[in-house]
Amino acid sequence: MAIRVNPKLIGDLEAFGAEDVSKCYHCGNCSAVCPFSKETHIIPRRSMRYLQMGMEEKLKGSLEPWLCYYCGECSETCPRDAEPGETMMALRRWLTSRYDFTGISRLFYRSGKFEIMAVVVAALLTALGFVLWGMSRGSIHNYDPPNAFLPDSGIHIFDWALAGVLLVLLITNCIRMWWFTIGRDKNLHVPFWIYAKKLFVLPLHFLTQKRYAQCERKRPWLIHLALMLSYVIMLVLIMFFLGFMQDGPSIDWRVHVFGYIATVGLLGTTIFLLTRRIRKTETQYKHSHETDWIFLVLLIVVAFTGILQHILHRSGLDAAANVTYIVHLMGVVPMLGLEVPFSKWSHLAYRPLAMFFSEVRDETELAAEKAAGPVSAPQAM
Amino acid sequence: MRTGVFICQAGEADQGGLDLHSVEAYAANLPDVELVRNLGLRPALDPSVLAEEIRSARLERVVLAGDSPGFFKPAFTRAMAQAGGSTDEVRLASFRAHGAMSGMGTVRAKSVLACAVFGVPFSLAAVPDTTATRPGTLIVGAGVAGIQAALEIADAGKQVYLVERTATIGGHMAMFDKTFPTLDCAACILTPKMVAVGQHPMIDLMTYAEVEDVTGSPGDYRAKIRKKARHVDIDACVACAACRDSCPGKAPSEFDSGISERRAIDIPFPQAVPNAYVLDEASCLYFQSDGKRCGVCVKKCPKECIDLEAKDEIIEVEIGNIILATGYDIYDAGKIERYGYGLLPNVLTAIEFERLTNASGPTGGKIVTKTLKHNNRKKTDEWVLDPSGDPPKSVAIIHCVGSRDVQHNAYCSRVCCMYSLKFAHLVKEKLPDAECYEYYIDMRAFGKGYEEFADRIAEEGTYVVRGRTARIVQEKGQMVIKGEDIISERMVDTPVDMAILAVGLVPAEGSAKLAEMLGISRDRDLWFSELDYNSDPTDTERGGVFVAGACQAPKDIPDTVAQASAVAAGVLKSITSGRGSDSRAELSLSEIEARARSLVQV
Amino acid sequence: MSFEPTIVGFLCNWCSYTGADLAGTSRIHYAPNVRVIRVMCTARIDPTFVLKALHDGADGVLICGCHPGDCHYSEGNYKMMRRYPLLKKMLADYGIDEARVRLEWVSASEGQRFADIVDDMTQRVRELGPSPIKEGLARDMAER
Amino acid sequence: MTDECKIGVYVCNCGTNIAKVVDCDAVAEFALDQPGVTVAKSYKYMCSNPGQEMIIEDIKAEGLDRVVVAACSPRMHEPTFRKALQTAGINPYFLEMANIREQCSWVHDDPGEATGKARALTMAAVRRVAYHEPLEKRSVDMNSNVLVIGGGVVGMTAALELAGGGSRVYLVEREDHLGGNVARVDLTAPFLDSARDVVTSLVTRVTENPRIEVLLESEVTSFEGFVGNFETKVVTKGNGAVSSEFQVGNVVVATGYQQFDASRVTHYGYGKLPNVITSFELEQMLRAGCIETKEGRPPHYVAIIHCVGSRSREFHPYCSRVCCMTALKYAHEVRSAVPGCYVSDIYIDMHAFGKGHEDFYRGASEAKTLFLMYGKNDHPVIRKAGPKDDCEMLIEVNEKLSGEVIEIPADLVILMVGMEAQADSEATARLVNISRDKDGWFIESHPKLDPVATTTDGVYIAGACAAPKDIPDSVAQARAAAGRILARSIHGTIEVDAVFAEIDEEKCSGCRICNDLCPYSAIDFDEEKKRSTVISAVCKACGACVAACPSGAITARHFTDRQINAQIEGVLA
Repeated sequence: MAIRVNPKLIGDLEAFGAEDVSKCYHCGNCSAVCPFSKETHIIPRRSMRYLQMGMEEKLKGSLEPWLCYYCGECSETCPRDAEPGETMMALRRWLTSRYDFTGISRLFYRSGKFEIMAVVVAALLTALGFVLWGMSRGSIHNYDPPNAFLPDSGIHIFDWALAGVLLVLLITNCIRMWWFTIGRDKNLHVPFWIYAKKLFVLPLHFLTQKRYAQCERKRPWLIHLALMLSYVIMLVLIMFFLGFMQDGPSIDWRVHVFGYIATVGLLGTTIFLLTRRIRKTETQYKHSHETDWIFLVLLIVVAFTGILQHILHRSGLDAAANVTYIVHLMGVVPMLGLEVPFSKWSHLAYRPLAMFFSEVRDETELAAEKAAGPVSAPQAM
Repeated sequence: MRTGVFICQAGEADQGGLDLHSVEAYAANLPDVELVRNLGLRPALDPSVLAEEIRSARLERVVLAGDSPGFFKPAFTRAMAQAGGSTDEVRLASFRAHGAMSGMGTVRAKSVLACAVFGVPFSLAAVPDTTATRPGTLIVGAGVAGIQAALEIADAGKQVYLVERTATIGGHMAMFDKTFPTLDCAACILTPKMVAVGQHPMIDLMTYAEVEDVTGSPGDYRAKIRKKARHVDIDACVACAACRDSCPGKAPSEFDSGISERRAIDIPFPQAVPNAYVLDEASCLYFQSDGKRCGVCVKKCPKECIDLEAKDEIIEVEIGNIILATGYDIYDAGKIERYGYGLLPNVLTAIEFERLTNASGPTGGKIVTKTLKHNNRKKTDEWVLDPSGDPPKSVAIIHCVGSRDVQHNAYCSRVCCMYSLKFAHLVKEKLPDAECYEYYIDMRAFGKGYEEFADRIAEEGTYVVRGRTARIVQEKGQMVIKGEDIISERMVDTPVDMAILAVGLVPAEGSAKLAEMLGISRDRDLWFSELDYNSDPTDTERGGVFVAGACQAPKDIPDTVAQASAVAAGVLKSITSGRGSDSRAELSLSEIEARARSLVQV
Repeated sequence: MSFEPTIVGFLCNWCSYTGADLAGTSRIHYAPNVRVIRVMCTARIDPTFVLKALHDGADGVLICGCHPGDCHYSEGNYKMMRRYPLLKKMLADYGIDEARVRLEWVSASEGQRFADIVDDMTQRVRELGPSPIKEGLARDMAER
Repeated sequence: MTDECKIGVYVCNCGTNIAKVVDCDAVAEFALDQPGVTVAKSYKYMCSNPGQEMIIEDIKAEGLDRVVVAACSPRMHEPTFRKALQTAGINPYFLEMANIREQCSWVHDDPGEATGKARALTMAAVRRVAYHEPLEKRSVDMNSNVLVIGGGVVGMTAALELAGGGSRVYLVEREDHLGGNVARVDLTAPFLDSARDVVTSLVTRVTENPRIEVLLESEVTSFEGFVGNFETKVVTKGNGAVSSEFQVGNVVVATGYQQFDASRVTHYGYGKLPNVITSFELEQMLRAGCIETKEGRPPHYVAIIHCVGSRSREFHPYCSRVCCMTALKYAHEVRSAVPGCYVSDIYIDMHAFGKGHEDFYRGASEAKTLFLMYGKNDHPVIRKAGPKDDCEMLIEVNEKLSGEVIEIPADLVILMVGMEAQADSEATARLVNISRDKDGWFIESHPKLDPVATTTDGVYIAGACAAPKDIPDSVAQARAAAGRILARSIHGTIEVDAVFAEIDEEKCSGCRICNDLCPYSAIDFDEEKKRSTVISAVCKACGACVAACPSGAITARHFTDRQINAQIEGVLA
């Protein structure tokens, strides 16, 4: 059955950052330079093509955008300046908005203003909430229990509650992702053992990002890995060791050393990335979508206030520490509450999943191909 | 006639230092001009809005001015129709088409605009006066274009001064093996013409010479030509090769595009015209040692026609017309690291392959891969093309190298697709069991018999793959081409023994100097600009200066030859009538205005 | 070794001879048995040429001209066309197989066609064997 | 006979072109043993300067009076070597060439057989050349008037150039106006300049030029004579057929092309589907300023289909060269006229090869034209859209760049119809006595080095009548033709070939068979003498009369019975 082309989609994607895709004349240069395009994984040209032709369903079902790490090679060597790399980035944004059933993500990506507003509102509500709660049960001059302004016990519960909500959202999105890319594909029947066999891919890529290392340039991978790991460490510390982290007076090195490492990692990498995005010298940092800025700024705010309140608290300035803590939470809540499920942060989950799904798909197709027989040599014109 | 002037820039080229404000002001003062609007750069135009504007201003004629106003014309035509006006009265004042973008500037823009407002084609109004013309003609460049033009004019019994930078005429065509699509050997069809040029009484052939300076005015030019010291008496030399065989100085052969060695004193190729040797000072021991060493050739020469003390001569000629036929150079493939040219031994440029497959080339026409040979002089091992080398089992030809690429040359080089297909044929003909791959983007087989030729190549079993490869790499001693086969939708890593880069064409070295010397402009891609793309493809803004062949834009042989004969028409026309046209550049705004006005009357 | 016939070819200068040249420039290979004689037009081909060729030992004669209507001299090939049947009749009287003489139209753009015709004719004549005239001459020689 | 003369035989190796199959030295040695042969050599390139020098030297030194060159086709180098003989001081017609490349080394692979054949051919040449006679070229007047057939841009440009060079020009146009196909166009690709300005200024300059006589609604009905001395009759329709006769020295054929009939391509439904139109119909819309569907509303989706009738198995194999750029032009124009409409461009290969073409292509992409690629001989199919669709038609294509079978919405479909030879090109070819290729285009005398001349002296072809061409390339050819003519008519006389037929009055019986036989009516009958005579300058040496003369009174110079018989003996010796 013939697929109806939709010349309008390309306009829609512009809002997501794909401004130059129409320039592409399909010489195949980008796929040829990309270390990830092999056999039938034609990255990024095929996605560019689907986008030009407005094949929405095909795009929704494709994992290729997640398999690209935007090293910038393709964009630099593109004979038409069609920015394949940026197009893939835009597609990732678009896909995120497609996986998200609430539609909030789409709103975020299509209007930076809306996202900023949402973030600000969330921040203010958080502040209001915690201030009231703190005053109701403690004094601004106490950081540590008894009658601490923001006792870790309470915060801990709040964290878990928030985490719960996020997980629900994220998991539903991931399931939708599975449905688009594998589930609904009529002629793709994945036996369970393949899922099992490939499951290891998830933690492996999540923790090592080793695919990223295949790119010609290694530095971006290191930065990315550092950022990701610091973030994960911090997450673990907060979700499980908040007590040790927050309560004083003594410094418990078994825990805090990780805290410091993570903080340094977070601040270092985010500031590095921020400067790059401002400088615009390297291809992959040339074009910045509003979401990229918001994401970075939030991270920096959170990391900075986090360490600041720690220092203030240790130096006995409890009041100042509490205020900083409030500011910290004002950053944390929107970051976790909005960025993770609806915006850039979600790729933390989608990328490893994409690799998992794609390997599952290949495995399945391989099995099918074995049955079909070998593939033919290039066809004479 | 109530006229409205709309200025809209397509913003293709830079604005060439145009002062649009003064153009606007000028337009406003032209008769019947009711309104002047500057719509700016790439305006989004709504015909119905424009229609309203035309209606309210009761315009009977609309003039679109700008670098390429044609891009907006349909919107205005539709608006005019909606407004109930005559669509024939939507007129264009294209600054780019008439040289305002390329140096002629604001004044030209005004005159173009004036003509459009009067409803007169610019080319009708802007006709320069004629000037008395000398019978002599100077032709710069003796490739196939220069040769053809020279013969046309000389056969008509008119004096021609043919100046060629290298030591022989023939240009690139003489280096080729076969010519597409008929596959007749280039030498077979070119050499007779070369011989004819060499023998022609009306052609004063100056090889190994360059134009130093041109002064004077259309119809009466004076050219200074530097005849570089050849150190060999052309008339006496019998090309016996005695000097060559004794010469110790070696250098890469220019004619073989560096894939073979020549001596310091040598002949470019056996059929060279003039058929005489030439001494290259740069590689000659005698000159390297300021006359202290060597000089053996002088002793060996049986006809005593070598003079090591010879100096450059400056010759002055007086001519009426000048024809530029400087052709092209090959783009430097080394600029694209991904293709490994210069690093991987068996990555050749197209012109290198032409010499390799040419019967008179270093391997006698055998297609072989390079072999590692020890160079005793340099004490190093180097890759050389030697008849004893093994033939490649598979050959890849990569199209659009440096062409159609905004990172290099944005333009298409026009000839590469066809010569690449020709290569495939030659490979298949000489090595029937060799695999042959063509990696292309668009197969541009546009000429007479070209499409049929392309089909034939595919039938011969060459794999014609759509997809420009991006890398050539060495993997475990095997050269691999990494690319995408777009039609069969998969990435392909093709192991090959030889890769031929279909390198694009760039303007010949020194064309910038010539353009400046003669006061003619060059287009965005640095080829010489013609007077008018459509109706004057071989004339220039400067009277009595013509362009022919690839120096005006890449061209294949038939199109080049046609242009060469075409310029002959222009030249002969001016010689027979004794009068040629002056430079359009000399025309003042008021003159053009006046002419346009007078033309409106009739 | 099998018998290799010798065939004399009369080709018109404008279409067929050019066509034969084209076969050359396109490197289309064919049997080497045909020896070409160039005439300006098939109309120039006097039947006596054919007879002389056969008499002097040719095993066959191939005549090629422009396609009807394409003649460079507008209708020269029609004249050949009219002579051809008479010529065949005469050959029959001499007891020469009419397949030994053949008239074909080959245009300037038909290199392949020319090659095919040559191969086909060579094969036909090869099957017919040596020309009886040649044999006759040989016998006379022996008797003398 | 042969032993009475001194023959030099020269076997060319042509690099390896001949030598790789034919044992050239053996051929030379063999030739040396033949009676009359004084010199026999083989050399790398006979055509090269040293090669010719060798011949000239030998003629002078050895006193050769006949030369045989066994090399490439005489069509290639006969003039070259004739010139060499002349330079050496003997009559150029004492040359005979043996074609051992095109008709031997290039078509045979067995060295033995090839060498054998080469021997025979060389032998024939040796035998023949012995009977060659010295012939003299004679010069005839060259009338400087020129006939130009076709009043398009090419015809007008040629006319102007020629008139500028001093010739009187008769410009014959079939229609009632000048301008040809370009006059039907609004803007020209790739710079979107005004086609109208191009035509207007040409027409003005042509009509104002005193040396150019324009004959509208006219056709050339007869064209007799020979280079420099043609007689032509032109019939002008309009108010009663008026016929006028001119003497001209040369003719430029610039009859251009006709557009391919789109209705022949059934799967595009042209003529059935109302909103499927040809490129020229769109031009009309653009000029009228109303781009609308037949239903009278501006199209929301526009599709352009390339290569209609071109590059296809069932119609024309060749590429029409200009359609791609014209298609891109339409993409720009339609978007300009109908803002916000979506343009799809369905192509095979994008032929953007000329100056500014690639930029133009890129511009169209940046303007969001959707480019879709279909395979050669895998044509799209157009069908009426359903009631639910938001468009008039749907085009189904097997899209190559995505590998998907897709449907393209379209309210208006533009078919880029290719160029084809004029329906009457055969008649034209006959009239001026030139040949056509398989597609009906006129054949140039050499595809590369002589693109505007033809095999018939004094007849030139320019522009799209020789093969599809865009305006600049056509204009260049128009000027090229003018250039050739000016160069030759500048002296007022030209040389004609020395090869023609002669009648021996003694032998002629006056039967007059030959008179009607001659296609050029070059044979007169002398009523008093009751004898026929040949007008040598008109004779084109076909030899029809020679073969037909019952009393053997007619001899064809350079193709005498003796010469050909010698050749026959040669190949069979």
